[in-house]
Amino acid sequence: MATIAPLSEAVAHVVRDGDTVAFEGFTHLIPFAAGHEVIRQGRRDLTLVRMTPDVLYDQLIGAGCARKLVFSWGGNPGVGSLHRFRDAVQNGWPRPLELEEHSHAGMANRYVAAASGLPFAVLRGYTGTDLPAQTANIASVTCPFTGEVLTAVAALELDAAVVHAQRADRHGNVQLWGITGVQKEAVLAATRSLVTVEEVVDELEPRPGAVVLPSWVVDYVAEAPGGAHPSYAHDYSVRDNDFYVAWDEISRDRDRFAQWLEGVA
Amino acid sequence: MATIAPLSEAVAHVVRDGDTVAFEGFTHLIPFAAGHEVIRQGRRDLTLVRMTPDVLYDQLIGAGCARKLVFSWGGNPGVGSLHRFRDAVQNGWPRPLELEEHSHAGMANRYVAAASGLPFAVLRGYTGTDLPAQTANIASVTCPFTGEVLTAVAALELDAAVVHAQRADRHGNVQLWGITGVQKEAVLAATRSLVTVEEVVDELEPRPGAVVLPSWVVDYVAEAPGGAHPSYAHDYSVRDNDFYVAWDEISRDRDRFAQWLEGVA
Amino acid sequence: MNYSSDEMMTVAAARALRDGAVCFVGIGLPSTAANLARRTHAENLVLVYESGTIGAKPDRLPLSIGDGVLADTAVSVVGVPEIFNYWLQPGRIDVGFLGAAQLDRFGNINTTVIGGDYRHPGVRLPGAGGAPEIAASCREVVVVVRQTKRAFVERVDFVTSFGFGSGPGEREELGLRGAGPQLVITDLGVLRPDPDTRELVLTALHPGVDVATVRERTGWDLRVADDLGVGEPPTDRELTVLRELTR
Amino acid sequence: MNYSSDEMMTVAAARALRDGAVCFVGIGLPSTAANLARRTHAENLVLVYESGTIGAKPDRLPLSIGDGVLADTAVSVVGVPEIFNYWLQPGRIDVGFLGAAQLDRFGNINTTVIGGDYRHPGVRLPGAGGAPEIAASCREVVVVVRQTKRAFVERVDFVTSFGFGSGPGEREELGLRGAGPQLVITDLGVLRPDPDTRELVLTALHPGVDVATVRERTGWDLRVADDLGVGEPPTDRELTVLRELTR
Repeated sequence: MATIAPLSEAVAHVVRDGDTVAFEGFTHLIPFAAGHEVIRQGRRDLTLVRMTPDVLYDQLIGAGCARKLVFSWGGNPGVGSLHRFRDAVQNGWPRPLELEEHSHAGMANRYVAAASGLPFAVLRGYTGTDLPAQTANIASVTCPFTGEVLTAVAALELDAAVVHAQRADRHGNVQLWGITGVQKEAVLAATRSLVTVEEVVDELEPRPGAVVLPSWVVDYVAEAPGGAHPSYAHDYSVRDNDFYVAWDEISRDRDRFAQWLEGVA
Repeated sequence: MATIAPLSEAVAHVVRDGDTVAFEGFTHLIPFAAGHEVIRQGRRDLTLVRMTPDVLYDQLIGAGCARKLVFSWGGNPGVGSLHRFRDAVQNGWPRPLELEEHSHAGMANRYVAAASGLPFAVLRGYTGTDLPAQTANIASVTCPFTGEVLTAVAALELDAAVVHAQRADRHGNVQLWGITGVQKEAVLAATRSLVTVEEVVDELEPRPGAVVLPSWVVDYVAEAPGGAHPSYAHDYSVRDNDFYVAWDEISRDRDRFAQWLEGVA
Repeated sequence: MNYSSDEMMTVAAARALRDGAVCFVGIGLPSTAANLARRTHAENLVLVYESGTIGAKPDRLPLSIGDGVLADTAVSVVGVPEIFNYWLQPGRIDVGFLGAAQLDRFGNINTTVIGGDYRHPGVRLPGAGGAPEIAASCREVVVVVRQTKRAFVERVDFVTSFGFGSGPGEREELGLRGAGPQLVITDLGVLRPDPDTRELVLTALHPGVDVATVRERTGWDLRVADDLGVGEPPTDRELTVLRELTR
Repeated sequence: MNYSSDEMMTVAAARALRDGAVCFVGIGLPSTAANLARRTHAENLVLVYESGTIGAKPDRLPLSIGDGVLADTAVSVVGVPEIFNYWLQPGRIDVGFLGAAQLDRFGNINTTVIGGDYRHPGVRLPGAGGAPEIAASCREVVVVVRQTKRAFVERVDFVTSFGFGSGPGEREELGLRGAGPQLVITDLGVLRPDPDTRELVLTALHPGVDVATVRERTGWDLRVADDLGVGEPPTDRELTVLRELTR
């Protein structure tokens, strides 16, 4: 049964120094509020995992929380590059950032394998690319029926998963809809999980396209209205595209970024 | 784009002698009307595939349409055994029935592999049981990362899939809800597909829990109101439990069954 | 109140489910027992059906694994591949509830064929369904089955679902993660695996049943626990709720 | 009407999409082109986005791959694992639309690193996203990219998405099922792979562009097709719809 707790308490329980942790969200429902709380709590040595690390991850990396990034596409969607991410990779500032890089299909299947309690997943992927040479987590596997050689990716087991959703009920059952990404898989792949929600309601009335996470696979639920800003929560808020554009300016310069960071603390 | 056609025409296009064909449905939405049309059209040598072959498959087997059954649980749910199935297996009547037998988890993953364009799927399954000794479609596979040995099942590629759904729109997009089983996977695993529906509507208004199959992965849609009877279509009809009980009597005796069969033709 | 041995069996099975447990439920007796438990001592029991319904709270007894009442009252309805891959396989389920046509000394279950050989069976049964992976992956398995000499055999004719194989260490060697059949509830009493030998041992009798009857209806030389207990008869409340459910 | 070379490129890309095709769309120029096509000659174009939206009919240009308008107008919204496993991987998609930071003579694409080595790159780019499997599994791939000497290189610094490797037969050997990059649309013209050598060849110029300019902005010794064509300029309708979309 999920515990409903204040955000700071929930983050303290779920995200610990040295964790392999995913803050998932595919443009939609990105758990910014929880990520900022991680910055405030001064977490260090995190292996950050996400298919689409974007502005939130740029912030976590710039704040020095991360030791490593496991990802498949790192950019500011619709704007351009992530400058804190680039600065860490190209200049080791504020600290070196180790990379483990995949394709979306590979990452998605790595989550699926972990959510399924399997050590690996099979796909047609990465073939002919230079990606497999850069990580031990991509290998090949032979079909025992046809002899065909396919790609295997290692399960992506997480210490912690943090996602944002529209609603939870008072028992801690969570409901999210719109573009639902790999949030369910991330929660099921994690030892500990936290879901921040727009609101806690008495009853989750059924919604078309909704994914529901039963309370008993979620550890903490925290109310964080607007907690996906500047990303959005379908039917609750719209994406703040101006912020994404502004971030390009804020993040280009270390001092300017430091100023922004002070505002979070 | 799916073609919307009368049931007899659609069945004639989709189900052919010698086909490997699944009429899927997990208690709910079983495509009885389409199955009866297959009996009327006198199809022969079918390899019938289904996780839960029940009364419809008892009828198809008793009518002599099937050469082989690929399945994981064959019974009359809540009632008992399938007498035409037993008669075929134990006595070869009206013709011998070859069996290929799996667990539900194995069958579900075989559908997933085929729907995914992969030759096999990996699971933790069948371990320690006598099932793998009876088929070549269960094997083992070693994780290239951990060395752990897991179970592999061969993809279940179908010539044809037939399912029943609540609604389609005039473009042939299909919507089903309630217990949705493996219907999506079966359609995606098949070269040809037919969906019978309770009704064709102008617009598919979104429904909680609905699975939607886009028109371009469906070959034929046929209107068949009540076409799941004696099973049910959630929000359209209720299960005719009395028929399932009555079937036990009808199917026990070859003559009594023959009488029933005349009523179908 | 008077009660039948089947009612005693169902009540005993329901009592085996602790409040808050997550239970993978097959149709028939297991479903009746789980729904009884939810209405008596285990209000927060989570029912998971292989049709893909998670956390169903049916207001009547579902008539099949795919009864519409399960979808209507579930916290979440998922597809069949997902229920096996994301929910059963990783070991998220506390208790798997299984029936059996044959059950042997080491808790192996047969629901496939009896007599003859596999290709020419004496009796063809429905087959495996979800059972092999339920038996493998749930934290523990509870088997509910009427006790007859035909059903309780020295060695099953076909291993549909693996219990303890032929003794200690085999589950571990096969890499099975769940603890296997920890409890067998019959219309006569309760059997549990000996912690050392993994052989099923009679550990409790239902009220009014004697050991001789149980041994008579067991196809192997049944061991009896030193501290053999006797179960509590069904309470009036349990019987009332059960009869309400099944009428 | 006057138009820019970017507008010409987008219109040419839109024209490459036949009505009724199923198109896997990345954000940016590909999305603009696909939405333009749907509003002009290809009303029944099916747009699939990697965020899981199938058959979206956005009434404005989506601002990101996960724009809410995609979910609101889609025929079906599925999870990200499903979009890759059930929809892209089996070869159900007719056309994959890709961009590129670097594109080489044999249609290989780099969106990972430029200069230096992988661990110490000159420029770190966003990475692969969905592209490697889009390039592998779609029936054909259309690349839309501005033509510059920096982008059009003899050999990409890093193969993020496989085109034809270093020539004929390699896709087949690797078991890739899609036909690979069949069309490259730039702001200057159109390139197609030579059927024999698989080398990208200039097959058409946009109106007002000459071969010398294209060769100047190509980092290898570009071959020109014997029957070099010249594209039609954007129609007023195409420009009006495009500007409506992007304003």
